[in-house]
Amino acid sequence: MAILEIRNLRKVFGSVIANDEVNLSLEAGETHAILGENGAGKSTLIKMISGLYKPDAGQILLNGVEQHFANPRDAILAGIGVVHQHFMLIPALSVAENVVLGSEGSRFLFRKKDAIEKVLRISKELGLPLDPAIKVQDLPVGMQQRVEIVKALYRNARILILDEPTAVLTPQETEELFAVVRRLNQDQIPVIFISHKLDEVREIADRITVMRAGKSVNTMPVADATAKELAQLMVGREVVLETIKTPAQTGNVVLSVEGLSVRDDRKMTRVKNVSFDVRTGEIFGIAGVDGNGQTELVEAIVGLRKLEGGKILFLDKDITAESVSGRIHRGIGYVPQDRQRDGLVLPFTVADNLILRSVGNQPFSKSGWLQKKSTRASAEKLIKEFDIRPPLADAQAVSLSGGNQQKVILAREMSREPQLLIAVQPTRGLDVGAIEGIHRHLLSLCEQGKAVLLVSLELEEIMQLSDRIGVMHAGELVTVMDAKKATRETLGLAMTGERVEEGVAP
Amino acid sequence: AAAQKHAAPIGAKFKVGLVTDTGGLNDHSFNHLAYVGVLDAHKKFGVKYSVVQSHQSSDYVPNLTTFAQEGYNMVIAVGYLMDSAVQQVSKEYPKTKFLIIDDAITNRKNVMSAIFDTQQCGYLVGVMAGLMNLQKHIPQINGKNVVGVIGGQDIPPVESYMAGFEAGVKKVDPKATVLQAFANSFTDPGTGQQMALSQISQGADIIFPVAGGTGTGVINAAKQKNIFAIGVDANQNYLAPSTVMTSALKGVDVATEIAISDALHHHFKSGVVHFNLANKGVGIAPPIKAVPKSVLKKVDSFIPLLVKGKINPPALLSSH
Amino acid sequence: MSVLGLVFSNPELYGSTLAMATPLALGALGGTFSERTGVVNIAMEGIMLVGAFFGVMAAASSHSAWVGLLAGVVAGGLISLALAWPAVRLQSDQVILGMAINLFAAGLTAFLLNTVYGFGGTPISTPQLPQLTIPILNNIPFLGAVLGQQNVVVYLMILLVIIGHFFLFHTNLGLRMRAVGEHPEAADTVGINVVRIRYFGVLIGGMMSGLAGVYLSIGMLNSFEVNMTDGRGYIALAAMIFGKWTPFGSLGAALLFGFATAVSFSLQNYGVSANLIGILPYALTIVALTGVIGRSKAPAADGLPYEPSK
Amino acid sequence: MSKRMQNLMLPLLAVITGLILGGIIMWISGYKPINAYIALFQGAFGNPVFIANTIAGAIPLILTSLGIAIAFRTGLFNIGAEGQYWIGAMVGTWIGYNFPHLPWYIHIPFALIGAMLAGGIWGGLIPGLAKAFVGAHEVITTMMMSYIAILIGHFMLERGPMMAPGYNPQSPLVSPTATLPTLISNSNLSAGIFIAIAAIIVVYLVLFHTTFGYRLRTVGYNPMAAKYAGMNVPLFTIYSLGLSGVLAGLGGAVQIMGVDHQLTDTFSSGYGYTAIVVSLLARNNPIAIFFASVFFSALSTGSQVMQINSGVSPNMTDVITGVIIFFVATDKLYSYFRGRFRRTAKAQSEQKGVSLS
Ligand SMILES: Nc1ncnc2c1ncn2[C@@H]1O[C@H](COP(=O)(O)OP(=O)(O)OP(=O)(O)O)[C@@H](O)[C@H]1O
Ligand SMILES: Nc1ncnc2c1ncn2[C@@H]1O[C@H](COP(=O)(O)OP(=O)(O)OP(=O)(O)O)[C@@H](O)[C@H]1O
Ligand SMILES: [Mg+2]
Ligand SMILES: [Mg+2]
Repeated sequence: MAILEIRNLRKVFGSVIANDEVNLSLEAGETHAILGENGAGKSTLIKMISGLYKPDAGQILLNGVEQHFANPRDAILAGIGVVHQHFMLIPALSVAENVVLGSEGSRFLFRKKDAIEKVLRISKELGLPLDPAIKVQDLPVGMQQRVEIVKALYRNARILILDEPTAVLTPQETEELFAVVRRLNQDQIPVIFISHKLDEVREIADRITVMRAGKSVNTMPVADATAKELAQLMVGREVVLETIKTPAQTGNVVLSVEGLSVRDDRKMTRVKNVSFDVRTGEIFGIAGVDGNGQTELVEAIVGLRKLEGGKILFLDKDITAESVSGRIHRGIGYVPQDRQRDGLVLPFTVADNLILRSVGNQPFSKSGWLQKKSTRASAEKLIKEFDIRPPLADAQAVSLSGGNQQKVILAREMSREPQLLIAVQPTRGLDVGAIEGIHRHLLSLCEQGKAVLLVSLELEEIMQLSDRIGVMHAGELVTVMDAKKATRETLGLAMTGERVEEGVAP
Repeated sequence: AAAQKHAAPIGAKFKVGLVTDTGGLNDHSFNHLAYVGVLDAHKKFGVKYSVVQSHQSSDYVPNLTTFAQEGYNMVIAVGYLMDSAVQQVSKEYPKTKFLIIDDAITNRKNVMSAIFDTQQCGYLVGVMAGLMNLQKHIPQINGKNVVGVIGGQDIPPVESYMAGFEAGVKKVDPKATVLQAFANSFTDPGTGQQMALSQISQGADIIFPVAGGTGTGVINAAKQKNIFAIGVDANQNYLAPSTVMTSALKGVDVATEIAISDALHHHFKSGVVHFNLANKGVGIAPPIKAVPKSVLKKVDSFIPLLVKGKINPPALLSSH
Repeated sequence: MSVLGLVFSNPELYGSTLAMATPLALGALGGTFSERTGVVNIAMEGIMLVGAFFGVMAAASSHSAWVGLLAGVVAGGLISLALAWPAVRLQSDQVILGMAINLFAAGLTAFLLNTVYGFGGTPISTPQLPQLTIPILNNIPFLGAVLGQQNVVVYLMILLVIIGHFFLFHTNLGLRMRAVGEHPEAADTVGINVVRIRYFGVLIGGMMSGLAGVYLSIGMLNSFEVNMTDGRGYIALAAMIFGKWTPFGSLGAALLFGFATAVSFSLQNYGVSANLIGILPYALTIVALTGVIGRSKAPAADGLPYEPSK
Repeated sequence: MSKRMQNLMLPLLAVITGLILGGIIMWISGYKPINAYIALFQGAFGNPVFIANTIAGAIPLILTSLGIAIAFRTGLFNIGAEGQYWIGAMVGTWIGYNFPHLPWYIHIPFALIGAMLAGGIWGGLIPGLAKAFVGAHEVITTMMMSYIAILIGHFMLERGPMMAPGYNPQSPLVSPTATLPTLISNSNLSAGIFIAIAAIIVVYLVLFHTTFGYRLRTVGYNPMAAKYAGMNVPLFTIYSLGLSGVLAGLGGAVQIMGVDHQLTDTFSSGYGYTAIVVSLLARNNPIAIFFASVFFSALSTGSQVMQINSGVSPNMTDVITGVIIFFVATDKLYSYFRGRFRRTAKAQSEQKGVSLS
């Protein structure tokens, strides 16, 4: 008998049918992947299973018994453990506090020591080392995910659900995660694994269920599924999986970074003596495990962070002391990592968001007055060009889906025709269709003879797009290699700090 | 006229409108007393009355105007803050009689200004305080020769009390220290209480609050620490019968009633009318038993001097 | 001795500091409890007034100050539900609600004062909460004068600050409250009832502000005056922020403010202008804030409505 | 219901609910609510002079709440508008009586600009700098600065440098050259209304039609994005609080120059606090602020006649106002109860279904 069975589950939000006739069965000890485009309804399904949403129709059965979860507590008690797509951790609390929160295990007093011990024990059992006393806000995302997994198992989860767990992980971390999943399977704990990444799913899953537009369209053993077929099932049309990249015609140096050192907010040196050039017509990729100084490096280049040492030259001009807006006007475009926090003003309209960095320029304003007509005209053009949906200049940014929000940012930055575009994790959490579009736009920039600095945790993406790849480790640029010669293995090795022979500093 | 005498209450057709300042009727002070005076007039003469408590200072003119417009015979404005409002409205409604408290308007035929020489009653309670302070046998008196006075705000009607008090104390006990403080509020008894405690800790054993609602806190502190307090405006002995040894009285109620009566009986006096010891417009309340006869006698001996103008206490504090 | 020497060596100054700080600390503590669960509370002023009034009313009619205390605290709790319910259930704007409660309470208490007691004020027979004398402490020379004899609510306040700290940072419920104030959705996913916790925080907060009002009316005094809080609720709000949303921080800020106020009382008696010396507490707060304290960060979800799972 | 319709209907519904509840309280305490409300309305709008006074009362509220709204729009809570209003009034008065030989067309702008600068410095420069550079919370700094301003005001009047000769703590009258003309005789309505309306238009244009306003709003909604877009966030914090103070200061000066003509201890009855409520009620929209201000002023002026005609204490107005604001904040109440009703109805029918089968 299936451990968990979902029958004809349905959930409607206003006019959006998020889930409809969803069926799923989860067997003991299996890893069951759910694949689907953005907005296919995967997270909604999980939220119903975990008691956050109440289904409008359909049944959830555990070991054949129908469940009516009134709240997440019921689901937890029934043995369902979830790692949500957006982590449900409290940054201001410690790891131990986060883990035991809500099930502290003591009557009235909070026993900190007990909590720390429990966390240490579970993390040891899983082979996921964690420091329980540290605050979650001080952890890199990969570590945060460990906390989430420990949190679920602390609550004696008998089913573990991972909603897009690998979107934030490095290949190594992904491997570690997979090891944990396999170990759980051996302990007869089944895992539901949600992802957009076909190759990962094929590596870890036993069976795959594909969702499209709120419905479960197919379930199959992993052996029977080809990538192309899966993609087609997900999107409902044929998808080009490989982006075709023509070799770059590189030219002059656009950006030159010399001996850069940067500290973080806590005065720790996070970037150490980094030097490299980016030339016209090329995509320079920076790979590395999250938290190795990429963020600080980029923030220094765009002017958000003071330098501890070194120089930044842009088009042969020293811009080390230049303000953010000065650099913007010189032609640096920037797609930040966290689109909602740093990239958009969510209550503004799409049109207003599209002029965020050029509001002071013609034709969007004239001697301080906003020119709404030009803004609108330009917005409509960009919406068409970048296929932003819904195609409404007046729609509030908050009402757009994640992928479309990302398109707005990209459209904004590209419309400024920057000499250099810095893109950090531009496709994080997006579906294949959206990724394809964004990749195309980045490549087109190069073809126009502009330069791109791409920072990504996705090795595939870096390898597919870049002309040269730099790898960062512990704040140092350990290697720079030609993308044609880079392999997963050499990059992965460099990411652990190995100096690779062939890497020649520019 | 004869017919009128037979009609039940003679004032039935006479309407009085009372406009308070923004302090409102709960001020434990002149607004409240003026209201009491109007009520008395209502009881005695049967006059009709209406009260409006001003919400903001820009309400003064509209409120005075409303009463004048609606044919009220007499409009009472409580407080010098309404000075310019009364000037303006009384000019437009020359037939309406106005009474303004604590202000001096001299150029209108239809305005009576009631000025209270509270420095006189302040002086008397000051004399009493100064003398009491020397009665070291009374348990409440500590022999340190310190008294205190706490004002609500540094404004004329408050200051005249305080200045009189200070002069009175010094008259009978030149070495006495008179502690002075302002609470900067008429509605904060908590601050009044703490200020009083502060003065008590500096040796004060008699405190005179001139601070409306803030003063209730002062009296409370005096009661707590078993020292004496002196009431203000009305007889406040009821607030703490063995603590409030006497009160400096300001006859706003009396003045109001007199003004109404005068207007009703067609001998309204315009211009400034001083209310003082001579016409019993100000005075002191009968002291409690703890005040020795000798002290009382001495205090009483100052009354004729004040009445006859042999002593003219200052209306301004010496510190200014 | 110089004037300042005289002022600072007088133990009454420190007693007065404590007395003036008490309503501020209680209000700030109340605000802390509310805001730690994520409900912005600027209604302390109004809640204090309600607590003060009903404290007097119950004390006067029952002839027991303790009944008054209880009634004031309960009234504070009840009026705070007018903040809790719409904030928690209807996702209403908490700042607007707070202002509404302040206005409503000011009007209601003044209206009731006149309707119930007329313009003469509350009955003078109203009992007052007792001053306590702490046996041993009272005999220590300087300290005794400061701490040995205070109103029972002052000691209650100190106790509540300590308990409040212990509760927030060392109990499961405290942990859950802080979690809800930081990230309600995360708390929800681990089975914490966000709605109940927020009700609880606001309610406890309201009761503490109610106690602050009780202290003003039947602790320091035995009467109610129109608008007798005189802005203390807003100062308490400042003290809460100043104290970085912690019980001890709130107490510290309240003490600083109380101290400056007490100093200003004493200095006046030495002939310094009342208005100018009155600036002292406010100026000192700004100086302390810009010089020493710096940034204070609210709980992350403070003021953000949360719609629980549906 | 369209969104625009809803924005209009909800406050109206809130007002009606507030009035009904206030009526019930009055009725319980033995007054006649209908008569009282008729008097309230008459007092606010019963004749041209009352209407003029109602509009006049709205002027300081309009100006001050425009300022508060700008701060709110930038994510800042200016709780100290009362003090900025005072400072503006103080400077306006001082300039107003000190330069009687200036022609009015210089004297009036001089006084207004002086007041605006003073308000701006008080509300903006000091709290703004403190916020921008040491992160001092603006709620505390603006509040403290406000108390300081009021105390300075009292100091100036009570035997201080601005006290007029004589006995009373009040400033001299501002000279006629600095007086805003009264528009309707016997009323408080001065040409200040044009200043208020101009301010609404200017604030509206600045906020929504200039790059400056665009940046202010950006900083307010998302300071991170503003920073990443190259905007100087601390500078805009100062601008925002500064403008807030400028408008409150202007409000104070206009009140003095149009209505009071001299500074007294009680010239403001907490406009700075009422204005917070006004801007919240108007959801920080400059145009809605006009109506909200008139509404508040109408309650205040109307309550005076309500007192005279039906004896209802003006405190009742505060009660009613509080209730109205409460219902404005709880705009979801109506849909909540509708939803509840539906849910229970549904639950009942479902139960029926079960029992039948
Ligand atoms: N709380 C909500 N209110 C309204 N609509 C919602 C809500 N949550 C989800 N939806 C809608 O339901 C649909 C399914 O969303 P869901 O989050 O389940 O997608 P998903 O498959 O997890 O997508 P992704 O890959 O981006 O995480 C979306 O179209 C979304 O618009
Ligand atoms: N909490 C919510 N409340 C209301 N609407 C929501 C909510 N969450 C999502 N939506 C709506 O759902 C739609 C889709 O959101 P979602 O982010 O799941 O899209 P998506 O299909 O994943 O898009 P993309 O592929 O571009 O990421 C958006 O239009 C958004 O307005
Ligand atoms: Mg999505
Ligand atoms: Mg999802």
